[in-house]
Amino acid sequence: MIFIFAVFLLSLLVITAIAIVRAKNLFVAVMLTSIFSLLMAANFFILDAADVALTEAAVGAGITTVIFLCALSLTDDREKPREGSRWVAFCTVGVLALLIIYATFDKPRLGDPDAPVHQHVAPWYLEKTPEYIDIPNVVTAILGSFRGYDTLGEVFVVFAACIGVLFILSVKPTKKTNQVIKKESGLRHHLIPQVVGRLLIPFIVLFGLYVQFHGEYGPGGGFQAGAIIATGVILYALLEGESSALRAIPRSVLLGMVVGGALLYGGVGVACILMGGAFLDYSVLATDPVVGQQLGILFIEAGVGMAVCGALLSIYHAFAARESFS
Amino acid sequence: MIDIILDILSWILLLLGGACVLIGGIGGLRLPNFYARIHAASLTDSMGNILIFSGIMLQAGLSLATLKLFAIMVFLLLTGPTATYALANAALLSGLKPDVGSASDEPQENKLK
Amino acid sequence: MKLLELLGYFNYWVFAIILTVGLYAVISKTNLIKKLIGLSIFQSAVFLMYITMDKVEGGTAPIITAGVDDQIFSNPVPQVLILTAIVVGVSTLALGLALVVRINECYGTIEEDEILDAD
Amino acid sequence: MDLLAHLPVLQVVVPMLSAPIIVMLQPRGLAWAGATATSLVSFAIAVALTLAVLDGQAVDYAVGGWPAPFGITLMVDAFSALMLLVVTGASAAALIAAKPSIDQQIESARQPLFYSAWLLALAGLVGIVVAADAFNIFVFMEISSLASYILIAGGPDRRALPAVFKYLMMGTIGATFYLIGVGLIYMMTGTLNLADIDARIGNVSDINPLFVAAGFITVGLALKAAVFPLHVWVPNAYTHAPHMVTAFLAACATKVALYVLLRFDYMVFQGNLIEHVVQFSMFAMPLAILGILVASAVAMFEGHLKRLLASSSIAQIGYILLGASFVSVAGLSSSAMHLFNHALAKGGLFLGVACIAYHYRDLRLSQLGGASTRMPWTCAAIVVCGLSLIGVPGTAGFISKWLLINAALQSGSWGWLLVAIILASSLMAVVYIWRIIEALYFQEPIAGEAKISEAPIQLLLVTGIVAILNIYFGLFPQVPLALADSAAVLLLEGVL
Repeated sequence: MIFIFAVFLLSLLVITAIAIVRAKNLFVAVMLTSIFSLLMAANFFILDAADVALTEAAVGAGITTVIFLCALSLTDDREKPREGSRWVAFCTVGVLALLIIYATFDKPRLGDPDAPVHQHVAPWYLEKTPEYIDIPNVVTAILGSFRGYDTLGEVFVVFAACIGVLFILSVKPTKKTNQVIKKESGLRHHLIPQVVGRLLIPFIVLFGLYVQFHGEYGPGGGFQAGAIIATGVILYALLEGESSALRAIPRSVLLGMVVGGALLYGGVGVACILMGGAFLDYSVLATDPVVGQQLGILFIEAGVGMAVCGALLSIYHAFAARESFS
Repeated sequence: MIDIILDILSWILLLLGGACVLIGGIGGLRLPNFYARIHAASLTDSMGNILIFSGIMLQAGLSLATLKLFAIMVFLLLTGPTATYALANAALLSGLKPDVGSASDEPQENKLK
Repeated sequence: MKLLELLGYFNYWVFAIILTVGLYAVISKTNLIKKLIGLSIFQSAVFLMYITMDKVEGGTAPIITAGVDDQIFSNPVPQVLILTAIVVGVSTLALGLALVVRINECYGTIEEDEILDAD
Repeated sequence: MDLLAHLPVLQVVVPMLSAPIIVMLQPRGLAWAGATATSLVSFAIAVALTLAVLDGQAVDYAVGGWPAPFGITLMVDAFSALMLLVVTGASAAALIAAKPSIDQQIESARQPLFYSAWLLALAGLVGIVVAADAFNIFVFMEISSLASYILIAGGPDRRALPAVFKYLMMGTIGATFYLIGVGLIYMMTGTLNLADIDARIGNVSDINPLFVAAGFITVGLALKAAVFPLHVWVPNAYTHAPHMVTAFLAACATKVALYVLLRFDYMVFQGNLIEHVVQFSMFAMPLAILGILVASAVAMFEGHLKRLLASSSIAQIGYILLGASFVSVAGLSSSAMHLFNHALAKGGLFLGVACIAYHYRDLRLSQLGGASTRMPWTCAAIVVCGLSLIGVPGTAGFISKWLLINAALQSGSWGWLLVAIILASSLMAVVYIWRIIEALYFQEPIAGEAKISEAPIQLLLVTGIVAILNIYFGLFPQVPLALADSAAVLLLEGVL
């Protein structure tokens, strides 16, 4: 039963992808991209990847769409009706498709428990997580501890994106642009969305905090939490206007969150060195290594959450502030 | 015995909900103009939402999952109509007049913004 | 069993199709935002490939329930990798969009050929 | 607590963690000072690591204390030590020299963000070099790429923006290809650690996915490394980037991608996949030769100084790839040497360009008249680095070209043909370097030339030192040669 549903979802995914590429209006394309992400999240969930599904839904369907819409409101929403090098594209893409399909014939089929991917490293993680770290969510254990160095890198990717957007958009716009000057924040004077929004935003943020601190026990963690809380604040900014959102959380605080979060993560790693372990070896943080691991994961997840939330909000504000310039 | 009754009841609710959403979907495709379409989509959506969630809650029985489902249902009941309102409002502000007789929306983009 | 086997390949085929659709958009479209949308589809396809390989028949999400011993878990490693990759994807996208906004301010267009003509 | 044992991770962590601090530094000048200090510290760490490697100990590090296939490990051997020296050295030199040039090109309010991005680029590049885990390489590749996009987007010309956008597109496609390849390998072997993949990949019975993975990884990294037909992002990106950024990235960014390509291919695929050695040669050699000839020819007719040098960079990537395509110790060590020497020569040239650009707004060759009388030291340094690029005896460039020719002669009966190609392209290099010299020395001075004086002292000093290093390593190439030789032996261990 679930497989029929999966096939249905996958087919929808393909249809949506084709529709996105064919759509001439960029708003339509962006909304379809959001749907695409949501379908992708559903697929991930069917394939037992709850954490990834949550992330894809929060980041892919939520934040990405908002950033796309911000950028669209600053540019043109219509694609000019012309194609580039269509034949080159078709040839490249055709070769690529053949290559991949050639590869699929030897791939282990879906769900085969004897596939090599389930043999070597993965069972070790599943087996040793209760012993070394003792938290139920193995994904969080690997993310935070076993492969914590990757996650540190990931936080710095987000940090790089944040300073990049701030750097690129810190140039004052000089020339005229072809955009329509907008009324400030379309929803500002509408009672119903405002009331509902005020009702919902505390719960969104609360849910974000739940995801943050429940990450060791269920799906969730710093990235998802940061994205969800950022979504809540962005909703507030849409309803109450850009400036009141900035009054609530000023830019400097956001930048401080990004810097603080990144430094918190790195600082935990350095603290581990200072206390005699390897970089990011949380076992030395407490007398009992298992407690130390849990403590370390708690700290670094907090760092990740802060950094991601601050970075996404900084990026949003950098785009949104652009509108008021012109 | 009570299990079977609950099961049947929940399936009835689920099927009704599914039918509601399906009708809404058809309405969204077939109705002539923007306001008629969102009217079809939003009303059936709310109804389908209640029916489907009630059905699933009956399946789940008394557990934590039911509480979560209830929370999600309330969330959707709040956001769905609000989103519809915002959509209609934006359409109105961008100059799309509600007109019972009109067969289609001339400026196609208007319903997208 | 038969269905599952078919679905196994179906997942990879969908991966191939989405990948090619995304890459096609990146190569053939001249609109910069459309290119970025294509890029994000292209990346999503890779996520699907990774997550497809983590599935184990009869498994559940890798969250250990206390007291239950004989659970089968799906593979947690690809999930961790893709969590990272998703965040990398959105970061690249944000940076790309910031560039598009600046390009639009400097050139007054976001069509690649018009930008090339302008210089 | 033995600090020496932590050096591999400190090499990455020091610049990475300094980046957020730099953003917060309030008086603006501090940002440059902090970034430079950090860069010098990481150069010192690289030197310490190199000394340890030269002592004969390969330096391993298990991050988080988790053993090899389960946790992420770092590894520094001769090849990575050589790369570390190049990357951190280029960054330190460029940063010391950078202040006047950057002050001129980037508003002071934006500078903390800029220097922070610089450190992230540095951290990403060294992170790639020390990584011993396939996915970890991807993560750090993305850090360095995002940071380089930012750095290049700092260019004052609006044409920098489309150039970066193109780079972003191609860079992301390259990284995603690499990710697909890693995914396929992980699917077939169940591990991500490079050494562990090497150990397990031989047992895989279904070969098709591995072949496809090798293809994806090679093409993806070739995109990042600007190997000939995939180089289209390079000329614009290098031309319109801030001058100091060009000096830094031209010296090391594409080479790090090439380093990963060589390491991955030699360590994982060759020796484990049947016929792969031949396939690799057949793939790399034609591209390398075409790249050398076409890019040199393009450089001969290029009218813009930076664009000319960028084209020449593509040709140099061709030399490095050509050496690698012989799959022999001699070829690989010539590649590794050329990585080092080209970084010296091209870094020096772009530093010289930055000196000239401090006064000359228009860098077309026709607009550079009179530079030699007004900026004699800068022009002398450019000439020295140019000679090194050509491969004149006595300069660093000669060593690697000589090794390359030797390797070509050893490689088989058609070796003389390759030697002919190398000589022909060297002649082309003579032509394009001569065009620069002609523009600097023998051209009518441009209007307003009288006001021009020598570049600021710190910029000039660093340029001069790099030029002198070009001669020094031409006369005393023992240290890089020792590293390059043992790197070649290490890489070929699994193959032969």
